[in-house]
Amino acid sequence: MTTQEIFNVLKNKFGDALIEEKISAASGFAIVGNAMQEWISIAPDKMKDICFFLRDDSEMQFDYLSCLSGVDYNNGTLGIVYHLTSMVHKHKIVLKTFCKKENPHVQSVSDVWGTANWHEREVFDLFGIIIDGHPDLRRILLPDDWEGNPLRKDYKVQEFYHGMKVPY
Amino acid sequence: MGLLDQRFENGNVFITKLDDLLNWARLSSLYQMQFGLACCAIEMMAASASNFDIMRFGIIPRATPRQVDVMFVAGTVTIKMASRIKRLYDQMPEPRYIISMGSCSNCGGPYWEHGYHVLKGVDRVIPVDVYIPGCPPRPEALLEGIMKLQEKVRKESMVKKRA
Amino acid sequence: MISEFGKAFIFILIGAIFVALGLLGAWIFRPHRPYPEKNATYECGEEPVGNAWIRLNVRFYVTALIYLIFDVEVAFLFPWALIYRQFGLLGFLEMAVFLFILIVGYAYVWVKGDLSWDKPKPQIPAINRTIITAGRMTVASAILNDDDINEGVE
Amino acid sequence: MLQPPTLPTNYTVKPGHIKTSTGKTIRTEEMIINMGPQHPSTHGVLRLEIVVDGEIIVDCIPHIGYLHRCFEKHCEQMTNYQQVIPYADRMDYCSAMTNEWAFALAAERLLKIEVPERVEYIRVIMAELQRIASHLIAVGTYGIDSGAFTPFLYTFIDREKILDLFEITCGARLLYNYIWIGGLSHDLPPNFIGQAKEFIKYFRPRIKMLNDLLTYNEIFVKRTANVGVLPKDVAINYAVSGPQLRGSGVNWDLRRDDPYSIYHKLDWQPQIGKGEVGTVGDCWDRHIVRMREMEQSLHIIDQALDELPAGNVKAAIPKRIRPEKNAEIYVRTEASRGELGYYIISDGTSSPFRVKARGPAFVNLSVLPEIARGGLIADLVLTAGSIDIVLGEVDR
Repeated sequence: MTTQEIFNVLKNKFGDALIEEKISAASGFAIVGNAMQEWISIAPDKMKDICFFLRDDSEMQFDYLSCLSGVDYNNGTLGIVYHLTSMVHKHKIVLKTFCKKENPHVQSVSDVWGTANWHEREVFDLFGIIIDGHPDLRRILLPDDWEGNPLRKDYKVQEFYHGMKVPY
Repeated sequence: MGLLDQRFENGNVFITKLDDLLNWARLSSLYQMQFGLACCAIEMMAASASNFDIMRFGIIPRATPRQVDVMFVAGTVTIKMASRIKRLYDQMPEPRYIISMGSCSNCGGPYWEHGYHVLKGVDRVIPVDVYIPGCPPRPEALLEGIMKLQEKVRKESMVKKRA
Repeated sequence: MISEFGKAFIFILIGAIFVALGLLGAWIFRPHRPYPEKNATYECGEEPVGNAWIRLNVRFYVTALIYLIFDVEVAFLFPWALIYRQFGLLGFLEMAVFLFILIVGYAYVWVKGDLSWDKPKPQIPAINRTIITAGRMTVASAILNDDDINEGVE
Repeated sequence: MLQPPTLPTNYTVKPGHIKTSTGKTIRTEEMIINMGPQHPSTHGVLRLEIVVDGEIIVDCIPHIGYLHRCFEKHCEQMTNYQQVIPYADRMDYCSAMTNEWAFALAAERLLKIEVPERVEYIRVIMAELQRIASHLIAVGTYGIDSGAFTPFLYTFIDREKILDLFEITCGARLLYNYIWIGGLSHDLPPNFIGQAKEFIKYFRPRIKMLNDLLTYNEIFVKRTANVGVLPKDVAINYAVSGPQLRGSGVNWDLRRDDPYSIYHKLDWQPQIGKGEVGTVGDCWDRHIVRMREMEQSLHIIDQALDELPAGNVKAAIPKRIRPEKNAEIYVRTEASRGELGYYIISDGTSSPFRVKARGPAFVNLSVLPEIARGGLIADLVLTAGSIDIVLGEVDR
């Protein structure tokens, strides 16, 4: 199934409230993006139900969350990109959610796919996006008392950490 | 209590002969801590395999720091790891030596500029005896580093204050 | 003339001296500079977490006791085994009775299950496929049947 | 001096109980032990905080990040896409060639570059040689984990022969910077094909000997059968990939299911675990999948060497890399440990806007707590070893 068909199924299943929500991301909602990769934009607090549906519906069966990556769009919005694959039907899809940099909140999908647990912890660790409903939201890569989220564009390295000089 | 350790101001015949014996014993059986960090650890494993075989220098990997003389810091020392390396260094018994293998542990290596989480050189945390350049250094370079350390151990003495 | 025991004593003496020399030599030459970080307990480079002074499972203690009993039993067997020929049948029966009593003890312990170390019971993980109420979503029907995925497997 | 045990946040202690003969139950406490950053069997600086009741593992919490070298931050600071490749090398330092190829492939698809046929063939040869070398490290250290030291020496002798092949082509033993965006840095030296053929002839019987030495060894089988069983649907839910996924019986190999390069032209078969010794998806299955994959790789190299076309390897290397604005792509390849994917977003300049590296070892490791519960500590050592993690890729 191509992205367009999946989008139609999602639209009439979840109604417009879920997807129509205009988020001031780079390019509005629904199927946009260049020919290389089409993606569906989804509201950050509706992720879980949609993902449960995507995983358990018989035509779609997106049971393989291949990659979950955080992105800082450098214009005040943060985003999470989900690359999903179905092993049974062998089709792929890309989902995106956007949230403001002031209160970055996204709903967790770690109940849908087990792998999202660590990916979301990494997004929280390196981007500072708070994942609601995550069972164990801690920093995964950096030490727990590290200041700041390194992969944000406006990140300044701290001068000292436990008496060790960080920059060169 | 080390009865004779650092007790003498100036050497004499008996002490120098004793020094030679002790140093020879120490340098020909440097036990290595079984501990690798990153890519240099793979080269260290290749060095301890049969092609390069550092065991002929008497270097046997030991798991705990209590039975270890030399620690190969092989790989990138991140800041989260630095306190652990300091603790491992502290838990090693005296005459202990550190070989910093690879440019990551020498000075931060390729991660010196943008590596916010990389410690720029292990010598910021523990004193290093021998630096081995390379990324990763070839096993032959590791062998040469070991020989350089052995020369250093050969010249040690119970007489003068340990620097 | 040194008696048999004299020879054995000299043998023990040399052993003790040899060990003492080794330890003394090491004690004299090794540097000794303790400080708190060095004496901290080693836990793979981490801050030692938790303490080992806890109430362990009792089977470690029971197994140690059983080992002790049978070790002492073997200790009795050694001298007997060297010269049991002189005792003839009576000595043999005597030791058989001694062994039998201990075998009964061993059987008792075995039956009671004190020797059985606890076997690993690995818990095979499984995902909880949530069946979502039919009203909002189709019931989870994504059962991974084998032929879908493994087509083309010879 | 020892402070009270700091329990991990989401863990509730489940006290173990022993029923004595008189019917009284004695409550035993769990002990928290650190299989910490410096441990002979954690294949690098991984810390496993295990909660143990006697010898049975009640829970296992991995702590990673001890080798986090800020790969993604480096990609954004590099002035050119080509400069990212040496950093991609150092991510999974056991199989550097497949890392370079994954990033180069992603950048080529972003820039819509067509690579000459000869480069495709050489890349397949190099990646498959690297897969064998990486599996040899995995098998060798797995032998040490299960107590047998000699397989480590045998595998590293064979691996040195592969490293010689790499050395005569790109000058380096471990991290090559050989596959550039659009082509290769050097062409094959004249004696490469002969030496590679010689290696194939030498190595085929060695795999059989290694199998007899380790895989079908009675003790090894008893130690690994039915240990760390990963069922199929849990493996898919945790997005596990590579030999670990195929070991659980899922027939999924990106070289065939998400085809790239010339794998469709070559005849080979992905290997999956069938539970010959224990249940499907146990440690032994993951091990035997790696051993059989080495034979398949030899078969692939053999065909690729025969059909190697002529051509200039540097023909398609772009002078100036400037992808279009807001172009983004996610490309995934089958590295030695599993699905290695790069998600690149470009902002029109010559330095990438955002690169996300999806490392297989990071995802494969996240399933360890699930399959370690209930086993012994010795089984945990083998389960962690069979996942074959490389900490450079776990922590990126």
